[in-house]
Amino acid sequence: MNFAFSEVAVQAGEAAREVLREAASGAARRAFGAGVDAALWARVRGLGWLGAAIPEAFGGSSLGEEGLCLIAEALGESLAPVPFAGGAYVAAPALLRFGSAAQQARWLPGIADGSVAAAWALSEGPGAPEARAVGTVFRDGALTGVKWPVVDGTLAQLALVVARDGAGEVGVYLAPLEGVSREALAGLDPSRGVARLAFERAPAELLASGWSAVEAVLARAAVFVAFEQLGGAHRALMMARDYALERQAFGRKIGSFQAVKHKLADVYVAIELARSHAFYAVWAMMAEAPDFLRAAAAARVAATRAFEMAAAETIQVHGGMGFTWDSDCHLFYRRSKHLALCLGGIGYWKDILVRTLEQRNAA
Amino acid sequence: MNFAFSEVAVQAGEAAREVLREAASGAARRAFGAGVDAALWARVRGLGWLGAAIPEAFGGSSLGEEGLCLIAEALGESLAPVPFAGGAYVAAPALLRFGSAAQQARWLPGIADGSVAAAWALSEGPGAPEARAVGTVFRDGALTGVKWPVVDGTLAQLALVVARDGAGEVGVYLAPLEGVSREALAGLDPSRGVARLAFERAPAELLASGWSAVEAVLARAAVFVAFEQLGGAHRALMMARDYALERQAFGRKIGSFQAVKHKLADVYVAIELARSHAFYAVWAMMAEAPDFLRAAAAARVAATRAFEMAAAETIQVHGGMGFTWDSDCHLFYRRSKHLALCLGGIGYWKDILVRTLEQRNAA
Amino acid sequence: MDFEDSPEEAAFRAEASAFLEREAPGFGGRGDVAAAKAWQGTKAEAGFAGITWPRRFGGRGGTPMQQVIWNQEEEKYQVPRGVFEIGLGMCVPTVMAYAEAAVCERLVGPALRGETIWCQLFSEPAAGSDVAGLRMRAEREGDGWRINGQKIWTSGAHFSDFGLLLARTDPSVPKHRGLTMFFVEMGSPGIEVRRIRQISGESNFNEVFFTNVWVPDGQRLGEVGDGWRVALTTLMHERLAIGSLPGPDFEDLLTLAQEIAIEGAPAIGNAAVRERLADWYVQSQGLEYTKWRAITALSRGQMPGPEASIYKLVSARKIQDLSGFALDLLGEAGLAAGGRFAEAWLQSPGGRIAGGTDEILRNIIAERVLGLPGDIRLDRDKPFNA
Amino acid sequence: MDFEDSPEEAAFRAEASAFLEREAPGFGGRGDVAAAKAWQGTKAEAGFAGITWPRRFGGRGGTPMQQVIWNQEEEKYQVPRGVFEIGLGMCVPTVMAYAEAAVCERLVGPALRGETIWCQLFSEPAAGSDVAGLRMRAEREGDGWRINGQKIWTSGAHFSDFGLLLARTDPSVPKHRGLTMFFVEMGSPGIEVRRIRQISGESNFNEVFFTNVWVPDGQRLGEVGDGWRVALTTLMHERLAIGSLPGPDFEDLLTLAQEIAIEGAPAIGNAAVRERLADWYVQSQGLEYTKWRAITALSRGQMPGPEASIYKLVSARKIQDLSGFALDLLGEAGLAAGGRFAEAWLQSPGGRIAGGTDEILRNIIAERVLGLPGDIRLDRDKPFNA
Repeated sequence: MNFAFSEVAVQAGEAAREVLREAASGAARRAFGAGVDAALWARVRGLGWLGAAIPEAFGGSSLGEEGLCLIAEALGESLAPVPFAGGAYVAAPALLRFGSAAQQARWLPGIADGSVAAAWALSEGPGAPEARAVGTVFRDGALTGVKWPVVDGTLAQLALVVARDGAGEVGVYLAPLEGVSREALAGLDPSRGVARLAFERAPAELLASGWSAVEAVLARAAVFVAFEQLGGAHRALMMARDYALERQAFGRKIGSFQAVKHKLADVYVAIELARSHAFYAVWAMMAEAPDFLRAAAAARVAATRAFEMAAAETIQVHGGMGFTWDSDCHLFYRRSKHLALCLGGIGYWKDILVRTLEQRNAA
Repeated sequence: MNFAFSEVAVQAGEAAREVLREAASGAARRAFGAGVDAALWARVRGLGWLGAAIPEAFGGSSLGEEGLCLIAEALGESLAPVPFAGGAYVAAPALLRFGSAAQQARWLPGIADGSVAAAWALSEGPGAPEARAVGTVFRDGALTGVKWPVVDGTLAQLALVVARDGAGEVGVYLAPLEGVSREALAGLDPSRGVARLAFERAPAELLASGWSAVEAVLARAAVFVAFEQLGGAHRALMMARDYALERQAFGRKIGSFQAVKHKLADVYVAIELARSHAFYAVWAMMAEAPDFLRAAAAARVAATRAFEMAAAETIQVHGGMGFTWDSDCHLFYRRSKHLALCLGGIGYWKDILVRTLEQRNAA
Repeated sequence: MDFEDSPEEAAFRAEASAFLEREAPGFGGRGDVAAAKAWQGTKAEAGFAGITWPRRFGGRGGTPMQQVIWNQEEEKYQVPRGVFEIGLGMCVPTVMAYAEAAVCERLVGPALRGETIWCQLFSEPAAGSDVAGLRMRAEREGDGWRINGQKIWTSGAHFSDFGLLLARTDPSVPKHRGLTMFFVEMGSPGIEVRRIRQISGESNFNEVFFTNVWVPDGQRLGEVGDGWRVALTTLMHERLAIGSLPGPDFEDLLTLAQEIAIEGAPAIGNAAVRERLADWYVQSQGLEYTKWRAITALSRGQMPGPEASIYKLVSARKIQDLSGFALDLLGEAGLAAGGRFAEAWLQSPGGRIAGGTDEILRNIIAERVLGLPGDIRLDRDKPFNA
Repeated sequence: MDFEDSPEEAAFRAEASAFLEREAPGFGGRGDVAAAKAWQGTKAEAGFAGITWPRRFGGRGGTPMQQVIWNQEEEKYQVPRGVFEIGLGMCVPTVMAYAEAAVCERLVGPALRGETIWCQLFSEPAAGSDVAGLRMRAEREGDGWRINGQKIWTSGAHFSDFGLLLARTDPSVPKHRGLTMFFVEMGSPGIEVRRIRQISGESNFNEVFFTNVWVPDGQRLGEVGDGWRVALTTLMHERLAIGSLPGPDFEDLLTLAQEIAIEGAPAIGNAAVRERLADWYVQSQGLEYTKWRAITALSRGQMPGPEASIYKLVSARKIQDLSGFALDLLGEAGLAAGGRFAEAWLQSPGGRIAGGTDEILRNIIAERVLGLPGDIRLDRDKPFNA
């Protein structure tokens, strides 16, 4: 049994953490309003991380999903404000899973080198992901409809758009974004950009058909995002721990109070459970295990809860300093909610989890 | 504004507490298996508490609902194992609300003096209270069907049975229990008796028609039971507090550890919120306020949560001693679940609560 | 039990209500300091400021119950009054309790009429929950004191005229014993106020820097070294103010759940949503009824106890959870959410900290209500500068 | 990542599996002590007892990974083995670490072969979470010790042959320094064992009373006064045993929710039920995967850390909540519930206490994993009898 990451993946993660320690320092705050730190993005592009799970034939490094997960963890830990997810977590896995040779050849190299930033365009407003809420239509080779919010929608070159064809069948479409009207929206996490995209007979082509394809794309992305959440949660916990060891009140370190100790112990437990789920989910993804969807949902639920809890309680441990603008605490708090919502809220994923259990029992 | 109990009610409650301090001491344990402590029951009957909310014309003391609530609180605090609820909380309020003059005259005096112990017979097995689950039928003046579990079903003289008439309409029926076959069941709280009653063409008469009448009976009972729960919760909290002030570990009182202090603070908060809801609910019952059903549901939800939490955490504070048979802790733990289930589980009541909010908004 | 006014209460309510109906609409919805001052002046003129304060200071000499009735009636209008809560609720009562008559004469009237605003200068960067650990030094100089140091989390310092100041006058004795209370004019040379920006982007608090600020000894409140006892008076008044934290409640979530769909049906039909609504209803409405119980105690001449700590402990956490859950219901759309839920979610961490952290409030309940022992204190008897 | 055995592991698994297939069915479902002893003897004879123990004591001299593989395979059969967990898992390893060769020679073999059973005599009525606060006195008498006092929570004392005993040999020094470890024969004159009945009605624990029990000095383990350090060895072995708490899990709740109806439809369709199922799945399965991570560490020669404390902390509470929720779903019928959920609900409070309370486990995580300070200890340097 070997329930651990390969040496090469671990090294890739550590290298990423090393680079980001300096390169991403302060970047999230600098990106406020812009939704991206251009210098950091250029750096990240240059390092080839985007292509970690893309075959060399398409310009990737063939490091594999394990490596990409640990890079994602490092990105989460550093709150890197870069349009990484849409290409590396959503578009590339989707293209590799569902794309034609031509589609792969057209898009993967650009995603791998970062010249094509991609965005995931499913949501059309409030509510959980579901087929019946998709109003965008695909007709005569073109999309018409309004998608919002779309993460990195203002700067992406490519969108994966969920739309409905003439027969009413839902599918995922590849849509270059030249000429598509975009409006930046104010985001809960201003270090990440969100937009409203209005497609009006915008050229596009089918990538994959059926709601199950949408779920498959979401599930793959959820695994990588879970690692970003783990990274963020771990960093938030360490910030709280360090502060609790430094801050004095009532003549002692606040970390010596059980109220603080037990709070952070609970956060630690949530993170470790989430980490274990995330490990299993990446294995299930690579092994194409039959329970992959359930594994991804469990990882998503656990990691979302862990990061949200860690970020909120880190502020609490920091006391007054924690809720000031100048503290980094709120960057984690905002990012925790951003990641919690970006692929659909936790209720949606809990429902998937139980649905897969029911299906297993029915089988 | 006067959001407090009348002086006479407070005195009745204190007198009850005073009596029970001795009379109920050890009674719950003695009642194990029997489901009742006969000596205590005789004493309680003699004190007229059963008739607290029954008019003098029917042999009651006209103390009123406020007084009965505070007596219920004292009974809960002392874990009194007596068949009090079926008559005082369920049957008497139901007869006063829905009964004909003849029905009131026939049954209320016996309930008031305890010669008639009454039982609530709704459940026919697992699940929440609901009309469609009622299989017992009323035809030609008689009931046929099996009810379980029925609290105090082995010893009651009268049951309020929920059944369905020939037209399929659900209602509450008054059924004397002579000749009805009864089987004692093992209960989660062995200090309270539960039984299976098999009605086979057992004579009965209609008390009230419609599921809304069932809900009205449940809601009234829920208010009084909430006070029993409050009494139990308060006592469980005080036991934990006292033990935390006495027990030493690591060279100090365990009550000086924040893990214990904050746990008990949370229990206290839950109890006080429940107490406030229970206060409001009894007022709403007496005032026949339009939001009474919601008030009763809220009191039931809050009190159930408070007692269950207090009972469980009291064991935790007592440590090893807390989970021994000889400690009183488990008597509270068992009783907390008994009271949590006896009028339908907490999920049922939460649903009623939200339904009444929806109805208010729709109005 | 009844919820009717006594005849006296009804008469007062009628009087208050008539005044408000006449005067309040002109101030409705205004949030600026000038409007607040004008509204306070209008109230004072009509005898509705300082309802429980002595008549000699311009108060009404009324009962706590009248204060409650006034609050209930005033809350019906969106009048600006927040800027006076700390000054009139906590600072000036401390002045009245400890200052000489002449000083009260000079200070209380203008404060009551809204001509001056007070702020509270207790917390410091190294003394938050542990206020008695503060470091600001006040050293004797002639017939006054020379003050140096920094305060923080001072609401309203940037528009205040006076501040209630707790400073250390003797660092050689244990921490609680070396403190002394003063009041200071915020315009004194050497005082610098800097706004603090919070997570939400708003600035409700300040840092206040003292550099060689001179304060005459006549501005001392209570004895030298007795400042902690004076501060407890102030903090007791804080706890008496059973305020309400702003933020969305179960009603707002109910509305949202009736609007948003889950699997094609309104979210309100979803049992997981219903459970949360029920839980938050129980919390919110339970706090409301608990307030009624406190008011009942007040009307009988009893003092509400530290039970009031329940209010903030429960509602601060509830607002965080409820607004976060609302964002979850919005799903991806929550990413671009402005509005009530997003704002509340961003402000909510502050609610769990300001005015007593969750942890301090649990300690208060455990110690003062349940009688459990205080945390072990290694610093209580040690000289502060040891 | 992969979940395949290495060739060596696969070979061992095959061997273990073949043995179990042949021998285990004869012991399936039996819970009595005699059956347990016989099964242990059968295992020992075949070289499957004490897999990681040295060959000189009759062990296999194998790897921790082999132990894990054995456990995985043995778990597939309902063989009786619980009565040996404390003795072979905690007590005898301590004997091996501290006793002289001759003593080991005499004790270890019989224990391994299931001929003797060991229990652990640490906790006392006044020393539960705070084991080092124990009072049992051992006083020198001739070439041995005279022992008086009471132990409690001793699993299996009533059928044990030996006990590992921690006693106080010097009350004049600070509590951790005055302890000494012994082993005792449970049949010694002066030892009385009384069963303790738990909430659930079962008796899994005992009180053990010592009245002038004489123990020769040769039964001392480690130096006089060094008992706390010896005990830590024992307790470390306890933490290494990542066991599982018995009780219903989300699978059982899933089944129940598919059987029970809410408003005419299976409860599994109810979103509030689904949310809980998801939450408990995340906990249970997360613990399972965490165990895999620990096994991976073990297979690489690393020691699993105090992270193992997670296991009991999460699952004890989960069993209480889950079984209580199942009763709630049953509604009134839960009042008369026997069976899995009711039993688990009654036993669950013990799970949150025995083997380290929730609170102690959180302390362990906070201190040993996160490096936060220990609780303030006023007793650490004080003589025990001060």
